[in-house]
Amino acid sequence: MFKKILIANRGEIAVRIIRTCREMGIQTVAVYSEADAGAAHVLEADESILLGESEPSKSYLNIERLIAAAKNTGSEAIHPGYGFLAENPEFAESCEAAGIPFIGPPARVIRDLGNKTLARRIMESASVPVIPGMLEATTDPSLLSQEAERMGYPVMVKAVAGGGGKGMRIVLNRETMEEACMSAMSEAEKAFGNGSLYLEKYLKAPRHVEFQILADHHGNVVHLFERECSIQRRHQKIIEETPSPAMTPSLRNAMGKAAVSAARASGYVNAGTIEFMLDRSGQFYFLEVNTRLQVEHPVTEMTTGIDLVRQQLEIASGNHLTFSQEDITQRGHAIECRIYAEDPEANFYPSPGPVLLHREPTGPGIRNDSGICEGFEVPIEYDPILSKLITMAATREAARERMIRALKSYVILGIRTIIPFLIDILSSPEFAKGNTYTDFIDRNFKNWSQSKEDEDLARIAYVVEEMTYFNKPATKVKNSGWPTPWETLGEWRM
Amino acid sequence: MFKKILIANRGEIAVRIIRTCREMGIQTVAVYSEADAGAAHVLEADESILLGESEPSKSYLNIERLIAAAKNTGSEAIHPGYGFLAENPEFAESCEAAGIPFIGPPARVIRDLGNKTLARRIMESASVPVIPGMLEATTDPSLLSQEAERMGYPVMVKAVAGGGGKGMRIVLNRETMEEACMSAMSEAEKAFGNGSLYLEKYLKAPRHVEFQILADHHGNVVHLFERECSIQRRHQKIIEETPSPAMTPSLRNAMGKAAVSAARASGYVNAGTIEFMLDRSGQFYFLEVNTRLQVEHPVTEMTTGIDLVRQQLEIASGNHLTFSQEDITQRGHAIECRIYAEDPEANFYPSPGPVLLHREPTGPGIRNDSGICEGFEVPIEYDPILSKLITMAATREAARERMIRALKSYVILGIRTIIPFLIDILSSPEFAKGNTYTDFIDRNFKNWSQSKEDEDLARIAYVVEEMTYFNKPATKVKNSGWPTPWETLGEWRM
Amino acid sequence: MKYRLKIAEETFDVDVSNLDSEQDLRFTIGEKEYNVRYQAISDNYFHLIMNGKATEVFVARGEQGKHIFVNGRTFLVQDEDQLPIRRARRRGLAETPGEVTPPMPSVVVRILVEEGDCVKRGQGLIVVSAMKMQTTLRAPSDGRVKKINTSIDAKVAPGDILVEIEEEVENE
Amino acid sequence: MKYRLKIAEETFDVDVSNLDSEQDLRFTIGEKEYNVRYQAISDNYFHLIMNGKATEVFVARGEQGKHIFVNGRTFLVQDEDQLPIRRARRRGLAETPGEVTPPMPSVVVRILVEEGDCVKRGQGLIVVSAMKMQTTLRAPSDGRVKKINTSIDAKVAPGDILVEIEEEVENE
Repeated sequence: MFKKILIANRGEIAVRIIRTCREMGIQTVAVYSEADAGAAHVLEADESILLGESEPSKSYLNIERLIAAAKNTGSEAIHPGYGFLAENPEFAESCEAAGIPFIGPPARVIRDLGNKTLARRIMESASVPVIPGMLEATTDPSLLSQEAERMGYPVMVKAVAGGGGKGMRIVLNRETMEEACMSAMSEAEKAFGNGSLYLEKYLKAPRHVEFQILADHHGNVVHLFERECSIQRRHQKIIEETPSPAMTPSLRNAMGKAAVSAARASGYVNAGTIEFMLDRSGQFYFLEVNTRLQVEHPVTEMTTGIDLVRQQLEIASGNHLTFSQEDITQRGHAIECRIYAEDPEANFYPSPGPVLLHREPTGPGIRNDSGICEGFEVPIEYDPILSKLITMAATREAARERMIRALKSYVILGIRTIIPFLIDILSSPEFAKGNTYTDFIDRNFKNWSQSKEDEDLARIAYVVEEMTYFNKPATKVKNSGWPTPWETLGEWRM
Repeated sequence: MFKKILIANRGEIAVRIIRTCREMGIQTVAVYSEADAGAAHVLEADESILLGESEPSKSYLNIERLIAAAKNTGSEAIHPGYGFLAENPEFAESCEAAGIPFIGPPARVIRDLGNKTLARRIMESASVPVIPGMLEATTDPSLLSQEAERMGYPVMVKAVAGGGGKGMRIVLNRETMEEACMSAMSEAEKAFGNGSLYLEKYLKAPRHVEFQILADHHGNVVHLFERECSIQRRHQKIIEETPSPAMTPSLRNAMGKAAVSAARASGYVNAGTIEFMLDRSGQFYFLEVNTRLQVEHPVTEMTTGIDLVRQQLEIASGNHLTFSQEDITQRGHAIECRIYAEDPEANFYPSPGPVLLHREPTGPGIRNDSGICEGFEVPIEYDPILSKLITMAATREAARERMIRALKSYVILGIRTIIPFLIDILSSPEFAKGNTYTDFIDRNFKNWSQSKEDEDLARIAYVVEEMTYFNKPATKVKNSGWPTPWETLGEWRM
Repeated sequence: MKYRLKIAEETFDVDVSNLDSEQDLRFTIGEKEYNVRYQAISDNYFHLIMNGKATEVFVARGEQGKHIFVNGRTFLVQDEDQLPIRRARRRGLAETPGEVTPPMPSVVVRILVEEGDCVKRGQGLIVVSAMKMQTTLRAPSDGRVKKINTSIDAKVAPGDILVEIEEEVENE
Repeated sequence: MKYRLKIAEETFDVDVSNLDSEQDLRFTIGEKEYNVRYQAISDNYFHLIMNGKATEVFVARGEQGKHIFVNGRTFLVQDEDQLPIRRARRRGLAETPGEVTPPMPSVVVRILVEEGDCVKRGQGLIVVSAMKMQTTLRAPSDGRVKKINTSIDAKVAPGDILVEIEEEVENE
């Protein structure tokens, strides 16, 4: 096993990787930009290396500096996390070229599967069902429009190099097609350095169901069951769970087999996720492969009892999987809520700024993978995920109730988060019934706004805080303190 | 299901019960003594009732006041937690008499099993193996000495009403017998109101292995596998785990069956624990039944996925168990460390006082059941358990490594805790090998003292804190603030 | 003691007086009355019993006011009498016609027009980005771009006027 | 800047000076030297890199000094020059012969002797209790009970002299 690895990421995922490394006795090297000098992943790592300015291209996306940092610190492998360079084949190649194992699939596999149209062809050859769509990407808007006419609106415009909703647009009619293509192209160019787009038939309100897979270097491939990720806003997942409320044992079996076939067909190694769309008739279609650890991997960890980061490290260091498909069991139900720094009272605009107070929920069946700490200034430059709150219980209903309790006790002050929105979603009858389709938010929470119910309590709290602030007992340590040399003794000690 | 219950306890167990109640939509009534006005269980409950002065007999042990509090708040049941009145048959009877269900076994069962010699007879009649010992308790030291001569030293003197090491003494020879009996009697009289003692043959360095059971009102009894609780100091468990490193499938099966027989023979209802001694040859002996939720119940919850408090509530409200023995599976490994307020640098003397800072460990596979919060003054009057830290992972080794990481990131300042001691135990080769017998501490950590390794770092931190305390930037909110009416406007608003 | 406390855009008069004990307060907020018993657990953590109902409340002092957590919701509460400059903190499009301000702290990534350009209502003027989310600021009305007060990569905040539009372009 | 910092019963001289930047310090503690880079994350939370090794440190100011958390261990660190009264904080039996003080904050539950009694070394004098743990305070030497300064249910702390024993009882 590696003695030291570099984590080419930031935020909650870097912290989460550090934790497993520490448990395995692996030293960790954090990297950071100027904005992140006081970030949680820097504070928790054994070493940390400043990459450069806050702009991602000068820090977290800078391959040269990352490789240099790994070499200078004697790191024996690089974990890319998710986002940033995690699905960038040039990065994986650079690591390989530098003789530093990349903790993920081989560059070739990332490249093949990152090319969405090539990925489709691979899946078709392995008899994995795919959704109708274009097989070639282009940067020509008129070609895209022609294809859309042929396929029939609505269509989905997607960046060939995309992920996480970036460079993705639903287009309902020809009038809005051109502008959608232009803006998606520019977004993709900016985010991935590649503006090429392709089209897919748009399925109305399917479910988004994905399968976690693990594959070692010795040909062993297993799946770790599904995750349902249908609750999305602006094409970003916000709530994920497992098992999927839509799943039956036979469907699970069929999709699991398709996921394993997909992994085998692409020569997959390490942890990955096969995403499917599931329509209401139980038909499922291959969507894409995420060639990295997924944001929502904790729900799988909690229901299977398997630490996926540990598995990634074992696989990358050449070890065999120590379990086969039959050994993997799903038990209980887990739900994850992504805690985004967005202002629910202001159209969910991003809400960077200082974390003045941070109290995490605790207790049975609660896990919080956080990337922030009190005193940290959440930067404007990066993803708004602050943390991921996961609850697990014996049943979906109990996990749901537990999540509501956990959300209601999760204190983040100074910046705004979507916690109030999440509480209302989790508390809704439609969520409780498991009616989670990709149009869930539009259908149920289109014009949501935060309840004013507790405003008077907040006003009361304002006054109470004011009264105690100026009435602190003189014995209270923080205010009185004992005299210190800085106050009483001036500079005689110097 | 009940709409509202009263929790006749304090600290972490009261908080833990409140959490499950909240998830089930059950309102909670906390009770508290004067010392506990700002305690976590009071802060988290929906309502709270002051019982009286801090002395337990005037508050948490006062049956009359508890019943009155339940009646006055419309509580539909009473959960006793562990300790205090949890195993007091008079309390269970008083609840029954007041028409308020007691969340635990019937008073008769508590009384039978609480009488250790009667419990032995019940077990013998059900062919559950018992340890050689006296069948009658007494307050006559000379009778006890006679019995000890007959049985042969070493013997164990135990309080008939005891539990948690109170009123218990190991006596190695006749010279120390009388004093041991006197002090055990006085301790038992004080703790349980009953000074009667009995003797048991003392097994040298056995393992302490117990089985969790659940029994409903309809004759269904299941066990939820074992817990190993051999690591004890002053007869108090400090580390528990499951599965037991000593267990084999056939032994587990035999002990599980014995536990279910024990429960059936006593007419058990609700959650309980059958404690056994396990000697090095694989022989096991019935020790006692704990007729309540056990301190270490979380390790069972984490490996079986079953919420025991939820089951207690379901059973007490008359529902059937929804699973049978075959449905219950054990997966992964869980370890619990009890975080006691004791000073590891001062002979583990109790360390009550103010909690100045509290940062709980978080992340995958970590659960912390805490009963304290920042700003709370841990009282001198009650048990020193501040919280219970539990880790779970796929293997014992991974759970152990996770526990070390968690302990090293658990910040409690203001009072001293045994965390440094726990870290050293978990890090020891003997613990790693699973050589956990009841003499573990004496054998491996008899003369333990805290390492001085980080003292210079602490001195450096002292100075760094001093420098930043007086060099805070003027923009820093806490110090500068905006002007407030209390400062700038005097009393014009009054 | 009287306060005027603002949450979002709404201000209410808050009147507080002590009852029998120091920890028992009576509040009047607008039309409503509340009996409150409070306990300060730490500097930031309070336990309130309002009309018999217990709640845990967290408070942090920030630059713009107090951030207050109640039952999973957070509120920025400001004392009207303490707001030194009543910054027109705008949400969404500017209220003042012709002035374009970003809805969030963000970085300018593209400027789509030049000073002097004629623009149509709804036309994109500036693209800002925060936390990987891009937002196009659009013309609030037809008009001519009078002034651009920002540049690529500038950090901007709500209330900053990035573009000024002259509305009277009827005769062109 | 110099300090004399005490942990448990040991005091060391600590000398600190600034290196090139404000966040870089050089410490001399006893014989040892350390280069330290620090970052204050919040009032209580610091990130230290000592001779290249990173550590998270938490500090809380208490009545008797600073409580400091490092790598799972906690230390009470006191500035010798700031200790207003050098309380002889005793651990275990009293150091002064004949004076009996409790080892922990506790409550007196039993008094086993009366003033004037003759006692043997090791004989139980007083039983105190804290957090359900009872401890018997024993006579440090043979002698006669000169004074009992406490009573049942009294709250007592280390340093409080509960019983005084006269040693010279040879001639009785």
